Amino acid sequence: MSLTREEMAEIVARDIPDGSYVNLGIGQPTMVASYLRPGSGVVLHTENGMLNMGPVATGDDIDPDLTNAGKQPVTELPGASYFHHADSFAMMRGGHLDVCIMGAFQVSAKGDLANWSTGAPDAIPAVGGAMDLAIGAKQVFVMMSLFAKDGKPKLVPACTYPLTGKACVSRVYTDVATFAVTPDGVRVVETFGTTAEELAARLDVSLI
Amino acid sequence: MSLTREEMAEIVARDIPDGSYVNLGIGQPTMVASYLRPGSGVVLHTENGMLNMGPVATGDDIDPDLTNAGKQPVTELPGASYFHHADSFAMMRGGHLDVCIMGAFQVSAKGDLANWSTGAPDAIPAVGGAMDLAIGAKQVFVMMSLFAKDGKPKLVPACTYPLTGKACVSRVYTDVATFAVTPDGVRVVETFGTTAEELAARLDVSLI
Amino acid sequence: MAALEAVEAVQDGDTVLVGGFGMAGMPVELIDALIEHGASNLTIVSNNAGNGDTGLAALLAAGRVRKVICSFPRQSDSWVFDGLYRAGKIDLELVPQGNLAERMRAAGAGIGAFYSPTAVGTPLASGKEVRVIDGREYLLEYPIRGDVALIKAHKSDRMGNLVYRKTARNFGPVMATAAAVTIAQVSSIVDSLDPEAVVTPAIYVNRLVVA
Amino acid sequence: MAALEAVEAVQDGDTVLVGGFGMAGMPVELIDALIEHGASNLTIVSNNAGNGDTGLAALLAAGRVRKVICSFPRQSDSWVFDGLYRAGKIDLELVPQGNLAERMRAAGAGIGAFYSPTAVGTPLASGKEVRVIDGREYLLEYPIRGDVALIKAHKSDRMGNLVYRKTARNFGPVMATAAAVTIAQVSSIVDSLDPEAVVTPAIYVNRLVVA
Repeated sequence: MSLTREEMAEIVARDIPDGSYVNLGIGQPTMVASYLRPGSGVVLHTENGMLNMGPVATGDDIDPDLTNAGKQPVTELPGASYFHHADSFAMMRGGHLDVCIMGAFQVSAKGDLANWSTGAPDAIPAVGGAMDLAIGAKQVFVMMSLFAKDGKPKLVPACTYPLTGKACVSRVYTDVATFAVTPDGVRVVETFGTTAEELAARLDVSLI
Repeated sequence: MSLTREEMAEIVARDIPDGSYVNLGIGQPTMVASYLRPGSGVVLHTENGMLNMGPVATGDDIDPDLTNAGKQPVTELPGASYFHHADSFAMMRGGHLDVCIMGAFQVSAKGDLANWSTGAPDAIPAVGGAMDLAIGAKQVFVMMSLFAKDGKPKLVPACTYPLTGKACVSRVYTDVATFAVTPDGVRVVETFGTTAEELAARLDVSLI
Repeated sequence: MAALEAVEAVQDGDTVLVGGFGMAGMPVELIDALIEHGASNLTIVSNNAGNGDTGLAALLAAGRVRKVICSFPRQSDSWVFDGLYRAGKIDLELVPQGNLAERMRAAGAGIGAFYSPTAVGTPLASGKEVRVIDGREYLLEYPIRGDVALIKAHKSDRMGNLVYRKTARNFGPVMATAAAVTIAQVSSIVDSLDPEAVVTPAIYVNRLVVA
Repeated sequence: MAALEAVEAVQDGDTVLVGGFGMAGMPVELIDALIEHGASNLTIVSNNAGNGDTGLAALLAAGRVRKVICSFPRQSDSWVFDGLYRAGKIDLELVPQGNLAERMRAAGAGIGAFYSPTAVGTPLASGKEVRVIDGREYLLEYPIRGDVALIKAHKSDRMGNLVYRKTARNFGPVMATAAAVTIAQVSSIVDSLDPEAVVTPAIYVNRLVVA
């Protein structure tokens, strides 16, 4: 059985070392927060200027001055701190975050990431902090389905979509397998409802 | 009569526009603070990380955590703010200070400043914030005696001492005259106990 | 000072830095005053390019903006920008969010240019100088300066020292350093602030508007 | 954590960033521990090069430092440094104070290098790349990274968020970002700090010593 999005989020959460400073990208990566073990000491960074971000705010806790990078209202945990955008991205670009988790359109065998533009000629381009995040964290984890709706693999020999960052992804969490991007190639860490052999047959990327 | 150091400080203070943000260099420029008109709204910056610095601290007001750039204990005025060194020098380098007042060994006709090293071969070099201050403020005022103890002029066609900054001085306040350094040359603004003609005879710099 | 009087600092053709990340920290009253003021042919530097029909979107809709420098113009409710862009009526310089902040910081800090690792190997590297430093590639990035910055803070004292509220701080402190004239919209002006907790020192603030 | 245990992070040959401007913000207890620890062949980055016979001066006197990177080594009471320097027993890299701070900031902020207008046309420009940007000359400056930073703050919370006191803040916040391991000496560890007033977020602090 392939994984649900919730199960993927749980597996990612399990792989985040205790005490890590982590940035969760907009969309699916946000779900990882729900599966962090209480007491893990994981601290969430949001690039709009905060450390120790808490869960999404509801009801009376909603404060328009306290949002995450997806502009959703969030809450503050004890030990929080606020800082401006230049300081926030300095924190990121300077390699101080342990893990950043992002979605992707494609990841290449060398760890190139494409997640900001499909390159469609009539699209309005928008990048936000994706390129800064991609090259800033010590490790970049990608969460995505392994195959697009049309069946094409999203783990590819080389990205055909415009890049977000070069050689920046270290792990790829998908619904059917988890991959580690290593200097020696792409390694299958774990499979879900399939086998490494079956995956190898469907991918153009050599697996080790 | 040539001016005393106190009189020089008073003249410099008079030329600082109300509401200016000002950095007073170590030594003689520090004396300017005593002559700022109460209510002038002049705000003093100290490069070790403070705006709205007050007078030198005495007695019980001495706090080892509150010093000026000369490491003297000072006080805090209402409206003060503290910031770290990178922010303090960004403020300076970014051109946000209106006036910086410094001493000098030499100033050239083009406004080059030499005030950090006599170039003596056995001297231990030390620069501090002088080079950052020289190029950072909107205007740099120099306070110095016009002639060295050996009688040599310190306002020169070109500095023979190592430079602190190029073409950065706008005014030179001395014991016998005040000069403005302009794109057209050095202009005598005011003389004290001498005349522009007498000064012209003693200087190698053309005066306009 | 009244908002309309404050924004008279903006002239036709100016580059205006506008704070905010979404609505948090957005100086809505100053933008409304700018629309009323009527300055045109503006370049707007802001993280987004307007939401819905108010604020920045209304300024765009009024035809006052010739260029937007931002990181994320496309949002679910950015129909005003989208329409102008598709009609070829507005220019866009797309800048990664961190480079946007750092380029304004450089402007405020007197840095001539800097090498950033962000966007290397991407389409946004196009035309930029590449330099390898210690084996890593970087792009040369230049400062972004504003003629005027419009920002929103929480409180100020009478001198203009500012504190912000939570993530509404975002671009305000950086933009305040990067513009020739900074106009801050604040909720209130108080007698004093803790000097240790001031985020934007008064030297960076030229005009205060309570709104 | 005990100071001696904390400074075991320092290894022979390391670059150590040491906070303080004169005595304000000087992490005296950490320096004393470093002397006791015995690490040698160090490069010290600090604004000054020691005063009197204690602190940094004692570290130098113990022969543990091969190089000092600073802006102002020569002071009325810097006889230890003066003697070593004149005897050719210590190297000196003299860096203008603002470039010193900005180069450490660049290290912490992931900036590969930057163009600074400071020191153009002076002897300290020697060997540096010059670039003209918008008609003004700049020098190319590279980051200064530390293996370890020793800083002094006022208070921390249990996570390691820091606040400072007055001008003792000076180099601490910048050095904390620029070192692989940051050790902060604080007067006390408190239950909570105002999130709006935190100066150094805990992400930059690895070890806390109450002294």
